[in-house]
Amino acid sequence: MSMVTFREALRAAMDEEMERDDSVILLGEEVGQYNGAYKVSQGLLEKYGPERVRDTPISEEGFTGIGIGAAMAGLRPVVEWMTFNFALQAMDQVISNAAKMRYMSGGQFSVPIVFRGPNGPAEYLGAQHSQALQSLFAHFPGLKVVAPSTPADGKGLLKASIRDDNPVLFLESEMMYGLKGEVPDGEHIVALGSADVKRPGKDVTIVTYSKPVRMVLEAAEALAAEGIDAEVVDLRSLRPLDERTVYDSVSRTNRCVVVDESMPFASVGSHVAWLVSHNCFDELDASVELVSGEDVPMPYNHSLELAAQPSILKILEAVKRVLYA
Amino acid sequence: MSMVTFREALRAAMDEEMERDDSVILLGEEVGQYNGAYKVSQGLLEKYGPERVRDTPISEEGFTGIGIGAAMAGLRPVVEWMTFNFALQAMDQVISNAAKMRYMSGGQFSVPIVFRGPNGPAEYLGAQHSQALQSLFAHFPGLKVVAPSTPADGKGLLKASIRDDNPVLFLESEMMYGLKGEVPDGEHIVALGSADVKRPGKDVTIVTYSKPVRMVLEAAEALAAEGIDAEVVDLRSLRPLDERTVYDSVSRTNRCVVVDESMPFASVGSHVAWLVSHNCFDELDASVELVSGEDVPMPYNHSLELAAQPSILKILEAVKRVLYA
Amino acid sequence: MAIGKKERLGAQIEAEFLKKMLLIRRFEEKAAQMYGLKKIGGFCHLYIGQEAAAVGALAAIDLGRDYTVGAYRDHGYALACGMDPRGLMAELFGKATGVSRGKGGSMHFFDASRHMLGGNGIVGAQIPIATGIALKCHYRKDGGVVLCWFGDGAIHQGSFHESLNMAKIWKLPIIYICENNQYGMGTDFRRVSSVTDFVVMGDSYGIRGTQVNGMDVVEVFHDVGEAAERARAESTPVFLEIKTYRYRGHSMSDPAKYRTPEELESYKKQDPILILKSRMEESGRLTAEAYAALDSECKSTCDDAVKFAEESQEPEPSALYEDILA
Amino acid sequence: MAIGKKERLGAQIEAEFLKKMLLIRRFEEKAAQMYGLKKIGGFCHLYIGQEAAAVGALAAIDLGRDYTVGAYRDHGYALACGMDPRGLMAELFGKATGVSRGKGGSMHFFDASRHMLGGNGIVGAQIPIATGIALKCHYRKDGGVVLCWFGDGAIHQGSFHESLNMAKIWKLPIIYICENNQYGMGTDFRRVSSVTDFVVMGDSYGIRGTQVNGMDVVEVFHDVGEAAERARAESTPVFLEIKTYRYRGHSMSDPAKYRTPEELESYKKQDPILILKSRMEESGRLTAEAYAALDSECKSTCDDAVKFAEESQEPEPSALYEDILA
Ligand SMILES: Cc1ncc(C[n+]2csc(CCOP(=O)(O)OP(=O)(O)O)c2C)c(N)n1
Ligand SMILES: Cc1ncc(C[n+]2csc(CCOP(=O)(O)OP(=O)(O)O)c2C)c(N)n1
Ligand SMILES: [Mg+2]
Ligand SMILES: [Mg+2]
Repeated sequence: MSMVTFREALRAAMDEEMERDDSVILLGEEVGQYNGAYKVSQGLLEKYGPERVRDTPISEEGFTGIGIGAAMAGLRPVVEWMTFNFALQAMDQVISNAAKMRYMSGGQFSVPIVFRGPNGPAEYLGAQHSQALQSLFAHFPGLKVVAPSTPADGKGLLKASIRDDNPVLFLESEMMYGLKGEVPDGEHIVALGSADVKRPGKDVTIVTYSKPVRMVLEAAEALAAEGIDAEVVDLRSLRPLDERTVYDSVSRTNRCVVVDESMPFASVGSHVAWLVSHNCFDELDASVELVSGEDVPMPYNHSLELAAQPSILKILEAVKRVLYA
Repeated sequence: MSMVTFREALRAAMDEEMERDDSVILLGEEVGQYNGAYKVSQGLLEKYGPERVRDTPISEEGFTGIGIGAAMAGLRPVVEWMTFNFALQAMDQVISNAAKMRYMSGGQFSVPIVFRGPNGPAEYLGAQHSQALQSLFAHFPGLKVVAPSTPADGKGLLKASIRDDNPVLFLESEMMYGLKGEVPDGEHIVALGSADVKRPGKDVTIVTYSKPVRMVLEAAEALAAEGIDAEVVDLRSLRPLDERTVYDSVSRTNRCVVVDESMPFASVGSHVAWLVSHNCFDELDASVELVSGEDVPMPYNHSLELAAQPSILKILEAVKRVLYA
Repeated sequence: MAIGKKERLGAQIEAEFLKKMLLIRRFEEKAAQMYGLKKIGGFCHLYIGQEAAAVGALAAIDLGRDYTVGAYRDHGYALACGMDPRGLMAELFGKATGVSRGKGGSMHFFDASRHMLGGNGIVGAQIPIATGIALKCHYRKDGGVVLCWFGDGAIHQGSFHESLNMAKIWKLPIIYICENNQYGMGTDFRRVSSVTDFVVMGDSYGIRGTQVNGMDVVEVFHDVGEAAERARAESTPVFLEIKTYRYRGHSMSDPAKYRTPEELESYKKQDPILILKSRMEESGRLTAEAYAALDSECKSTCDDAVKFAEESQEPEPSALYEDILA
Repeated sequence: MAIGKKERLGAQIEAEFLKKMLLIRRFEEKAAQMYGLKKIGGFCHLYIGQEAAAVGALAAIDLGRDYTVGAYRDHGYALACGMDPRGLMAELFGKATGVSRGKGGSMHFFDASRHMLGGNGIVGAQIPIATGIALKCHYRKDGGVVLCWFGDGAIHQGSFHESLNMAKIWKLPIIYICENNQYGMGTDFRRVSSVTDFVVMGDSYGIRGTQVNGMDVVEVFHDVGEAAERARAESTPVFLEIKTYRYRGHSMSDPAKYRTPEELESYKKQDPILILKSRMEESGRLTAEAYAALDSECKSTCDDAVKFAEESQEPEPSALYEDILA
């Protein structure tokens, strides 16, 4: 075990996979000479050279599609989107091509590619730069969508994503890059599609993923101080979704709160809340609660920006609602 | 009242609004000389000329953004996307600009624009041309999303959309253009945000919208023959969503099935199912059922294509599940 | 095309060109007929009139190491690549024996083994894909070049601009072919383009462009061959505009009222099959009997393909959930 | 620029240019200082070094009927348009008195009354928007022209290509200005562009292009003025590349290690404020005292703006749900 930052864990994952397999290349804006807008790819250009670590022009639709073509032809590109916000310009390539190529070709082609970068709100960025866009991608079969919450999961899931033969959307967070955590030494892989109970508990299940996991764990401690024992399930992967782990937990606690930083309407959060409502209907002692981002574009002002996001207070209130406390 | 096709009703809405207000213009591929890929705009070029009915190159991102700019500057463009599938190339303009401009500018600009065209599966079109993409747009505050099911609603909602000062996504369906229905003569406006009970009933609420409404009404007749009296709520508008009408109905029937042709994950369908599960928790005698499109890309083969969509049989089964029948 | 090249062409390859063009023509006619009988549904974009482009170009590269990627009007490319008409017709019929297991349809022909990577229904979306394949060739230094096909309608898509720039700065071996059949659906290309000579559009990327006579299969063969040599040797993108014409409507549902019968007739006089046939006949390399035999061979190949498609099974219901993930 | 024009410029407008450039410079320095004090957060892209572009260009049009639309490096445009430094600084502070009610921040300055339509954080996304505004001007025949600003990084976006083509075929009165400050974040524009002279990129659309010296405000004024006249009179798009340079990093968090100190120093010798100041001093139209007075006036305007921003209220919590729908 060593203590490393999220950023270092992701870098190690790419480094190890590039070392292991020369079909892995990295593509994106500022990933090379600049060492990455958020320094995730620091040192990789120096180590692997410009053929494998390729700086692109600002042409999201183009280089996203180029990655997909290269993947169809046998490479394993990792495409860094400087942030997921900019991927809106590349949606068509991901949805019309990457997600459907295998199906449309009757199984002839696989598209082993990873799209990664920061997603979701950071600080003071305004409406265009703060979006949590996972729901748009998770809507589509043919894609995998992964969202780690710790450096260890980040490393293990990124390595698994790079080895996966399908297009994987890998969601990071600007606010998490500097956070430290223990990462197992040596080869460390976390299978896609496995949720993780980050905190066992018996009174209520809190289902979440990505950046909010940390906040939920803090909320769980606060609840513990009040004698409420919350189980925290970190989905880690949204597609495929490990429904089993969630339902097992809810069938023990009989109460569920979903915490998701994306906006509520037609979201991963409301979908998971619906799945639990439906599939645990007979086990639930209270309606499932959803703590989501507010249904607003993100404002620049910091107080408003915080008010637009899940908070410990909102989580505590939701838990108390499901406990009728 | 006159019997007209959906296509004619939409055309009349545009015609009347163009007649009434010279800031209304129509923009899109083949809308002019070709009279529209699906002939919705037939005759409008002849009547209003090429400055108001403008054929564009195949440049979805570009002409979508051009419409938004024109709207910010005071026009009221109607942008026809030949199908919503192609709007994936224009997502960034809709999400980053149209949806957020008012908010980012502190209320200085409004974006009175309508994006319309066929959405959802038709026949034998394959994965790239059959998508029901409403969930992607409905996710975003700042947009309105409208989905009529009858010629009368089509006309009334399109007129309201054109007059609305916000960006409106207006979902049509290739399979509906030729269907006929009664449309009130003279000025006919349907306010955005109002659901409509298309069939009153007391045993179960079926919530749906757009093309599936027809199928749901047929299913309701089949149920009636079995002595089951279904209430059919047509949402008509997904954003804003008329939750009141839905909850009122469910509080009377105590059972609810949601029917939505989009794929299930993070969808309008699962969101509505979640809202009902949550907000009618104490009134529900059974878990809400969701009949959605299957979680697959759309296949070309027609039997598979039909199997991928909601069907009367699937609806009947779902209704019987909520009735424990 | 340099003078004299036509003459140097072997008689055998000429005959092959003729046969492939005829096969495409007859296949498309059969597809149209089957569409009329509702054996085929949805969008079905025929290649009739454009046969010389696919046949000449694909004969000029080596699909062992090279690649081809195109749009939805893909029957011609598929046949020119040597894909089996049976699997193609079965795909149009949506049968399990179709090249894409009946899940793709007309717009989504693929053949991994022949390096035929689409078949793409979104205008312009194949241009970055093709560029990415060229990136793989460049990275692997495998000597491969990529043919990237798109129409006069697709050239106004942002993906064209973005791809050509990256191909140039990265020195990717790719031939961008704008197959200008003069219409994008009902739109005359001159109505939506700032320039009528697309070749100038390569200048923005320092990419040399050439116009190619798409009605003469031999010229296409030579010009694409030269382009491929250059792309391969210099590892560089090349841009070609192949001037051609489609006889039918955009898809089966288009009556093509936006053009005059005279225009259509004038192109039929330069029909690519007619041109080659006449040239071969005039120089004594083709007899009327030989042509008739060739034609009836192509027709029976297509009849056989229809029979195969008819007799093939529908996909199993379980196929709905297959081929989504690897 | 035609010879003699500089001379014909009135002394008054020259002084105004100087003042506006100085105001931008001081405003940006103040913004940087406030960023350091954490009064401002997030992305903050300073315009220092580029002042001549915004000031010269915006003086050449009439914002009563004309429009300007730019990207996220928008402080300079806003000030050049005559927006109040108080409202701008308050916006940077996220206060309710900010021009966008504290909801936009540095990247989202707007002023509907001054026809300043952004402020856009997505590279290239403002190009279609600006083109749409020009469509409105053309449709309404209101004599308006649009300045559409974007960087050397944005020119590789598909939106550039799509917009210029439509502007040309529809004869829209718009001036596309590529403000080439030589870097897109850490990327030297020569590393990601197939051509180094962007002006050739207009050829793809039959749009005439000109390179403009962005370090001389008077040249910018004249060249944009001529372009605007042409765009207005002929109802046509025009394409300008304004060559300029940014002194600071891309945003506040960028140490700008990708360039040499020598390069930066060489540009500081052609500083746009310095150039104009020297010219005015040499010809006796500016004294050292007058300059000092001007400068201290700008500084106190910025101090006042900071004071205003400091003392302004935060938005009410309810503002979160306002301004979403009209
Ligand atoms: C992005 C996108 N927009 C619109 C369409 C609808 N559409 C299909 S083909 C076509 C015309 C394309 O013309 P061209 O590129 O010239 O190819 P051709 O049909 O002539 O072979 C259009 C508009 C589409 N498939 N994709
Ligand atoms: C679509 C998109 N991709 C990436 C970014 C991140 N980004 C912000 S500014 C920038 C560089 C733009 O450079 P340029 O156009 O030259 O403008 P300058 O900053 O020099 O004014 C990048 C890559 C973005 N905002 N939008
Ligand atoms: Mg064409
Ligand atoms: Mg720049």
